[in-house]
Amino acid sequence: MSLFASIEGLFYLAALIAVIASLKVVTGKNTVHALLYLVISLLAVAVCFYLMGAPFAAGLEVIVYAGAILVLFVFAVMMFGLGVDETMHAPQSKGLSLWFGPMLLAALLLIELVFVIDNSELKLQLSNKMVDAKQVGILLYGPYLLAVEIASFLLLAGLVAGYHYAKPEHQGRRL
Amino acid sequence: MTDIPLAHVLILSSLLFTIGFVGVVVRKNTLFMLMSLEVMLNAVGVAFIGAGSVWQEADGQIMFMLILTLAAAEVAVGLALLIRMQRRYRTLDIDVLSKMKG
Amino acid sequence: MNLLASLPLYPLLSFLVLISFGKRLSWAVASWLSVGAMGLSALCSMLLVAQLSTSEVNVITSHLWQWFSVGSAKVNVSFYLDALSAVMILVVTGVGFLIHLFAAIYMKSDENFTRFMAYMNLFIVAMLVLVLADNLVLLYLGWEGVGLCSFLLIGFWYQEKNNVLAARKAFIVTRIGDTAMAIGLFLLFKSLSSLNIVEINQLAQTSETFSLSIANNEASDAYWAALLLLGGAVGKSAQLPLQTWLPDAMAGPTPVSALIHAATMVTAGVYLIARMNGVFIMAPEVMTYVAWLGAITLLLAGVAALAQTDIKRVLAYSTMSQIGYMMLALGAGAWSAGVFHLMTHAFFKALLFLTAGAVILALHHQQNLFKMGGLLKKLPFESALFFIGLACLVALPGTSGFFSKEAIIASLWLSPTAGASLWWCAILGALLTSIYSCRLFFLAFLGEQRFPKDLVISDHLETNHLLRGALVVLALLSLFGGLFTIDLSTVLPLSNESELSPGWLHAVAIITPFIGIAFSWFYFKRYRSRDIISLNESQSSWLVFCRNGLGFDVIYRFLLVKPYCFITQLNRRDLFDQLIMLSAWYVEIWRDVLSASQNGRLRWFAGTFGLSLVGLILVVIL
Amino acid sequence: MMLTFVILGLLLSGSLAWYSDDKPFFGVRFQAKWVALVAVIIFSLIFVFSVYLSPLNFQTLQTIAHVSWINSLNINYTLALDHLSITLIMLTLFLALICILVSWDEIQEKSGFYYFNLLATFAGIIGVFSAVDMFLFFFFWEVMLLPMTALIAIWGHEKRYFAAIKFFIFTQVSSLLMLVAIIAMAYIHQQQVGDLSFSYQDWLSLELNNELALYLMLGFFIAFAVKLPSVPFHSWLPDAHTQAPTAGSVLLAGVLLKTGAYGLIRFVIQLFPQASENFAPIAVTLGVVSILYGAKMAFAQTDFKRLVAYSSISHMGFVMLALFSFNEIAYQGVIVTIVAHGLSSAALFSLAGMIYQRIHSRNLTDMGGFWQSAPRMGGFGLAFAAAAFGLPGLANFVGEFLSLVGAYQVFPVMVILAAFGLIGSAIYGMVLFQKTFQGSSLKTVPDLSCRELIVSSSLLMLLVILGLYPNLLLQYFRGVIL
Repeated sequence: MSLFASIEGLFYLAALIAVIASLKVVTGKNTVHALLYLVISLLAVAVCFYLMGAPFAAGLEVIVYAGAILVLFVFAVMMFGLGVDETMHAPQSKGLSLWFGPMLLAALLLIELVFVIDNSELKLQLSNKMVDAKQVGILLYGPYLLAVEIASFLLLAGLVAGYHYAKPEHQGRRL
Repeated sequence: MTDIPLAHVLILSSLLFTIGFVGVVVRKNTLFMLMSLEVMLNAVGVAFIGAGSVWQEADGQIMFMLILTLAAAEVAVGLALLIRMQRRYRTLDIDVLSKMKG
Repeated sequence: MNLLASLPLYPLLSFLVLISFGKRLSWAVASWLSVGAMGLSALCSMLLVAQLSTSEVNVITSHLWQWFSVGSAKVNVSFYLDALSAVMILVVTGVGFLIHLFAAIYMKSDENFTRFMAYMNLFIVAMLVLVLADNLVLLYLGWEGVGLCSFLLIGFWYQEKNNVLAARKAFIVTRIGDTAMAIGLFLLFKSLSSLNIVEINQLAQTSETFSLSIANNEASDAYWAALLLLGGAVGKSAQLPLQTWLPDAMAGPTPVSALIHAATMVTAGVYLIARMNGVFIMAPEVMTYVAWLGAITLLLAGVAALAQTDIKRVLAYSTMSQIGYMMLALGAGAWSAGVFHLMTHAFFKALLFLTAGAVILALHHQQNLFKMGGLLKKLPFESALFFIGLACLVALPGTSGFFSKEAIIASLWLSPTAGASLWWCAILGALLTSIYSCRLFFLAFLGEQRFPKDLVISDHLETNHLLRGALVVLALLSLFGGLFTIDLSTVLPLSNESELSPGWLHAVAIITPFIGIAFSWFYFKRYRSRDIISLNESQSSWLVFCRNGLGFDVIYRFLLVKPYCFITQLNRRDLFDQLIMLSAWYVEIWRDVLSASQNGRLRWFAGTFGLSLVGLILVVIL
Repeated sequence: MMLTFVILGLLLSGSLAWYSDDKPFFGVRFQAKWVALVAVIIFSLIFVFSVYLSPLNFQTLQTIAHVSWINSLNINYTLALDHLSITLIMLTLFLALICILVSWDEIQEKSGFYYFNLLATFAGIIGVFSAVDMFLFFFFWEVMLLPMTALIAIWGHEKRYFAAIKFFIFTQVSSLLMLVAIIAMAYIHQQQVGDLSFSYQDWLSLELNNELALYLMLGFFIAFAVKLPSVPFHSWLPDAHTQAPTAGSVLLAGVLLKTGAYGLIRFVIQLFPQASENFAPIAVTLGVVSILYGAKMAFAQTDFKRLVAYSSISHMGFVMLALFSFNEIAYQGVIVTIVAHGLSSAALFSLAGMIYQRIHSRNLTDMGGFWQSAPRMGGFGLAFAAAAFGLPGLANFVGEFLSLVGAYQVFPVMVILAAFGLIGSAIYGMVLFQKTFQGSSLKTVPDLSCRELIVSSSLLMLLVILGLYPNLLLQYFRGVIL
């Protein structure tokens, strides 16, 4: 039990949960279930963030990701009224054949990534000191000011585009 | 000092990333593709936070925040497009949208 | 404009008028025009020959204009008349006139009569240019001109596919010889820097390098030049190995066969060799080749003539064999004998062809010997003429053929370039000649008639005096042409004396035709028998082989024609084009591949993205 | 300035023809063809008279126009003439008349634009034959190319786009090589003399080392060998010829190919005498291969125009063979061959056009026995086919004979091989003539009209005159030593 009591133990547990939940997201049939799994995945990652000494990021993850973005998803799902059905018209090709290629590709990618990480002989360890919100804030509004401005423009653009596209078609000219 | 090596964090990030990637490639449902994208973005966030934590710098978290903004904007636009698609084609099958072929 | 230059002018003018007005001219106008032009020409040539024989000079020349110049050598359009060309123009215009006269009546009912006469006139023009040319290039002009006319006249009835093919064959086969001759001209010009015939003949003797071989084993320029000229002569004169076109050329109207393929054009090769005697003398090996080619052709054609069923084809092979005699004479160095035989042969062969034509016309275009028979009674006049012609052909003593052929045979035995074996060939050839002549005569004129009894024989000869006159003149010429003495000593080198040869040679030569006749009298008994109503052509494979020209056609078809056609067909799409289009194909492939990758599927794009990521990392790792 | 006047005049009257087609002026309905015809006649007369009245001795190049154009690069508008270019320009102008006459009834659609393109091509070709500033030369080279492509692509037959693009790519790629060589030469001039120069006369005095000269020579050589065309660069020609409208084929065979021969004479051989002499064995081999290959390919064709196109390749092989023999006799042969082939192939293509108008097919299997119903056409067909296979008495024979005699002095074995082309030419000539005019009559066709008679007989007359009196042409090319 000491494994789980320690920070490392918690980290690996959260990581396991995140991976499993993500797998369920990707393979799920039911949209709502998948969304819920996504929430779990995000929360697990948030735990990881906290354990890695980034409480501010963990907070943002929970509030913005799990809180706001996922709500958007939920709204969208509600608008479509999607149930179990993944796609309405395209006949779903079941079985492994559809999965085989991408899985192979992904496996290759993973092997390569792991190989790279393994071979680069990273002897670094995470530190347990927190990087608190104050440090983040100073940096954010100091050297990264421009990035913040750009990000805000991006958000604005996202807002405008989201509004424009989601508008009922008959109101404006066709795209 | 915790005993979590950076390598493990990066492996976690790679795992999540690959899972997300598989989702994007395999799923036909655009909604699921968007969710897989979220997973992938998240994976990148993990890597950044891990790196920030190693060197005790706040830059990693700032990068994460920028990714977050990106994700938010992307989801906003993506879902709006999804709604548009659902209206026009009555389906969320991404393969229906293949008019931009060469 | 002097007399010599006007010689080809009349037929040329007549040709131009006939060809430009075409069918608008009536038969009378067209025939008067063409035959009249020929008559004028014949008259002129007689005047010229008279001039030549009386005057002191041996040569009449006429310079018209300078055609072009090859370096320092001028190529003129000039005519040159000496004893040799005098013989030729007499034959060409004289026999030509008679044949024109015959043709005007023979072809009267043909709808393209004017075109026919125009070609005949054009042929005479070309032939005169050939004969009178003072340089080899002008001679080549005439040479090709007669070839073209021959082509046009063989294919005169061009609606028949066979005639078209025969015409094409004649043109292309002779063209092969012509090409050899053209290369010969290049060689002569390179080594002697002249194209003038007289100059070449002189230079060939005097030039030091011309007949010298460069190295020990290498042949001299003279050897090659003579050989290449021989190539041209062989093509035109239907000698081995380019003889195959002549029998097929019989597809043309009969006057054409008489004029072109018996009397004049085919002897052009003989004329060429005689004309270029200076070159040939410098290459004794080639003289021997000439003799042997002549001898072999003479025998093969004689054998082939034995098996023919078509009256005109018998005569065609006989022509080939007689030209073989001329070649033999030239090769043996008996220049005047060869030219003399050329002349007499022109007379009697024209007579034979024209009479055959009259017979064919009388029998409504029946050419098959096995469907004739018994014509002696029905067509006595034609029979008599034909008999005279054949008598000349087999060289019965007293006829013109006798004189010329004896002269040839006599010169062979002791000739340095011929010899005894060629003499025996010539004797054997004479034997063959008499046998096939007898066979021909028996089949056509003796025996029982084998054509339908109710066939109405239309005999133009009985009714048309002009036609009759023309043939009678030819018959007289054939009989007594041997009495003309032609003195070619100014032009051609003298042949070696024949007095030294053993006396029995003459006896053998004179007796040979009679042996042949006696042999055939018994051997072809069936053919002259009055009891046999129908004769079947023998179909034994040996005879069919001979009938088809001893297989040369087949060999050429498999060795030359088929491979050429095959290669062209194989490469009809043009290999180089295909190679160049490969690059276009390559670009197209890539276009297809790349545009196929742009399939518009988002997931596909994402997959490719991942794939390239994998590849990229792989590159970085390795 | 009169040459400039002719070139500009042709361009302007082309535009006028385009503009005025089918428009009423003072109650008269103008037709482009009349405008074009009158313009070509007028400018031909102007050219002929001004050359004959000119006091200049055209034995050597005489500059007749010199205007500076792009000063910074020392590019000038310079035109010069000698007997070679005068001969070729006269051939061009004569064939321009033929072209207009053969397209008289054939072109019904967009005829204004058609005649504009036609005249523009002629203007470009005349420019090519007279420009001595290499930049200007290249400019005219392109000017003649574009309207020609348009002629094929707009008024051609069924596969016209393919043919036009093929033609365009071949010419363009090869002329790019030439452009590189031109620029390189200008820079070499700068290095040796001190200033950039595109002038041909300036370049003649440059001294190049062997290797450099070889590469530059190849740049020019390939451009002109494609245009000539020589095997293995020939394959645009059959397609372009076959698909082009009649006048386009006449133009291509009659003059455009001659720009290749002209370039070889003027630029390749004179600018790089040493390099081309070293290169001669290869060039001569290419020539011989072209002769034999062209003749062989011509025999295999069933398309009338394609057959004639391959025969052109065969004939231009003689030009290549003779040119690289560096022999005065052969050079005279080249001149006669160029002119004679211009006339005879133009004649055969016009004939193809006449037949096409009657039976709407170019396929030899659809033809046969036309002599029956059209004896005049048959006669001309025979004469033109005879010219193609080099019957003595017609101009082609003189050209081939002189070429071969001259070349034989230098390359005997090659000439003997080339002489086999004479047999090949007889074969395809006979096939062409017999399949068209002999055999059983499949169709009855009307005989030649008056206009067609003018076209055919003027071509035949020139062929016969040059065949029997080639001194008319050759007197200007005596004593030229390459």
